Amino acid sequence: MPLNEWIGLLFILAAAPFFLAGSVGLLRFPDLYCRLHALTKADNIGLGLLILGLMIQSLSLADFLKLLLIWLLVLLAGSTAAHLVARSALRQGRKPWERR
Amino acid sequence: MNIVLLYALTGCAIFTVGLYALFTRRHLLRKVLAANVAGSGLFLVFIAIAYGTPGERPDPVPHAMVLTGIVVAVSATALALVLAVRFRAVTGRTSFGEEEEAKRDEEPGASSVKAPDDKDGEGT
Amino acid sequence: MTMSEFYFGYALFLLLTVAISLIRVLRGPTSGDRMLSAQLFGTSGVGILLLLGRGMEMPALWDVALVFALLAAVAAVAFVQRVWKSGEQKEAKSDAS
Amino acid sequence: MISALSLFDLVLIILLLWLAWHLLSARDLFRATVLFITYGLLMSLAWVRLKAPDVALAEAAIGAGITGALVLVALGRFGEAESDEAEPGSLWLRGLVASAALGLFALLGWAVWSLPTEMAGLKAQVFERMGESGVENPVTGVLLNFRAWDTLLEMAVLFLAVLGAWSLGEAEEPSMPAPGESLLALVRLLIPLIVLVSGYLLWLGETAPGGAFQGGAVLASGFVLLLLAGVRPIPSLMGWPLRAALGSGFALFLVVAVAVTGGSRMLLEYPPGWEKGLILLIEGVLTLAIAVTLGVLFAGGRPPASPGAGKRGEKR
Repeated sequence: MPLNEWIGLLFILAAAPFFLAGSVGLLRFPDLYCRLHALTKADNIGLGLLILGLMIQSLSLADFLKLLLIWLLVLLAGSTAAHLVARSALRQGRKPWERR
Repeated sequence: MNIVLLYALTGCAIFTVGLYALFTRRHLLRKVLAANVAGSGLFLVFIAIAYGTPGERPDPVPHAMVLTGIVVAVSATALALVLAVRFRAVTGRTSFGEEEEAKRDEEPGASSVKAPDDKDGEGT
Repeated sequence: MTMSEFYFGYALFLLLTVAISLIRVLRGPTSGDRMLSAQLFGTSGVGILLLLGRGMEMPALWDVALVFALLAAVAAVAFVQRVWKSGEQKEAKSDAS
Repeated sequence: MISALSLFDLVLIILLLWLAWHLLSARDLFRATVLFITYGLLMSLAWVRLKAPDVALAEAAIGAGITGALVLVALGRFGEAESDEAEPGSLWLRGLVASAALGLFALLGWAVWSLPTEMAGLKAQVFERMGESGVENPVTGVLLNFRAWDTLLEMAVLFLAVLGAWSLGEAEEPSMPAPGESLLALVRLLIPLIVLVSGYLLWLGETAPGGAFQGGAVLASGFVLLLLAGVRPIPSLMGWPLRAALGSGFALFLVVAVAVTGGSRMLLEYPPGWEKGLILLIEGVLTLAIAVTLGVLFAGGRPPASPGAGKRGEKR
């Protein structure tokens, strides 16, 4: 297997913990605002590393651009959704969780 | 058990669950969801059988039929939802049936079996 | 283990993380929490499609991933614009946890 | 040893069944809706696993972009307070329906089980004559040539759905918060990309998975997004241009179907050499017609008669 495939594989593997962290964080964090934080880890870094790995493996410009577009779109969707939900929650007067 | 059979049987199970819910749930939105779920079970059977045909590539004819079905299902869903919202606006109720439920308290025993209503028509 | 087995195993792992976050949909407590879980499925779904596309050698799956990513925000927008502006009272009591 | 892929299938099937059951029995309607959206996403993974990428594309576009938003908006109009109602009903009646359903499942399962393992289907016939279809993607060939009849009637169904929705009254002005900067920025970024991807899928459809349905569904999501952001349509487009776009798919298809008839050719039998051009023309118009139809159905009624208070629009 060519070297670039191995390097790509490393990046893909490195993404796994972030996906897991996203799910576990969503489950374990105490309130909505903290959970937003967990969510964005999965799409920023998890999917980012995964896509970076696939880019290194494919070495084709068309694939590269398509993957980049996918990642940017997921980032845009994730961050906007998180922002909108948080704004709605704040407007409804939901207080962020505090350590007691 | 091979994968084709597994998916096809899952499709049958989903279809049955959807049909059961279509008859037993009262809230109109739930009925719309139930019709959609039942339809998707049917699609799953089609696609599984297409996958099971001998050879490398699946049979394109069921794929085309399901594709048509999905688009028809979404337009039927949209129409059903418009009808449901309208029904709610006119009658103030969220389900069929004779009893007054404006106060939406629990009435003992549904007095009538609802006919499979026309508004849940799902496509194909 | 062949290379495609690796991608399939990875896709399975992502599917399992989806299953974990389904618990959040059930628990809530607010509608916002449930909606966020759905948002996370979008991301994991894109990951699964990319990996399956690679493992099954079906480049068309990356187009499916592209559509997933493109429309990932629509449901959340519908939610904040049309649903989550009313009904606070109902949720307020279950929100105390 | 079990392969990772069969484990994937197994987990996917369990999740699908679990979701189907829970989304239909959830007491909270909002929870049911979120489960329904997830169910759609997972369903498109099932299409992928069964090597039906055309179907997966359509499910992704419709499930993520339209159905979820449709149900959420309907939920918003119903009012959340009423969504939490328990589902009453006598126990034995439910038991009756349940046992009937179980019986039906047994019958269906038996029918599926006893299907011959090696069914040829219509695959051989399709692949044998692909050369005459004018396109390379077999699903597009079936949809727009071999079984174009289905697609023609589908357009009729879409048109009827709009007639039905419009006959119920005008679309009401939704009450929603003014869109903030971030939402507007999202819309500004996404709309051009949606148009681009829709065209890309349409163009792909000739040789690879994609086509008018997928392109149309993606474009329709663009309309959905505009409506959700409260973008006003251009009133002058809400009159006959809108109606023309709604009818265009069915009308053009019908005209082509009849026009190619003659001599020994039957309805919808394209003359040799013309297939590709005709399919491209039909697909292009269908994409727009499907998109506008779904957008209008999402708006939920005919545009208000008074000018200036239109309902949906394209080019801003």
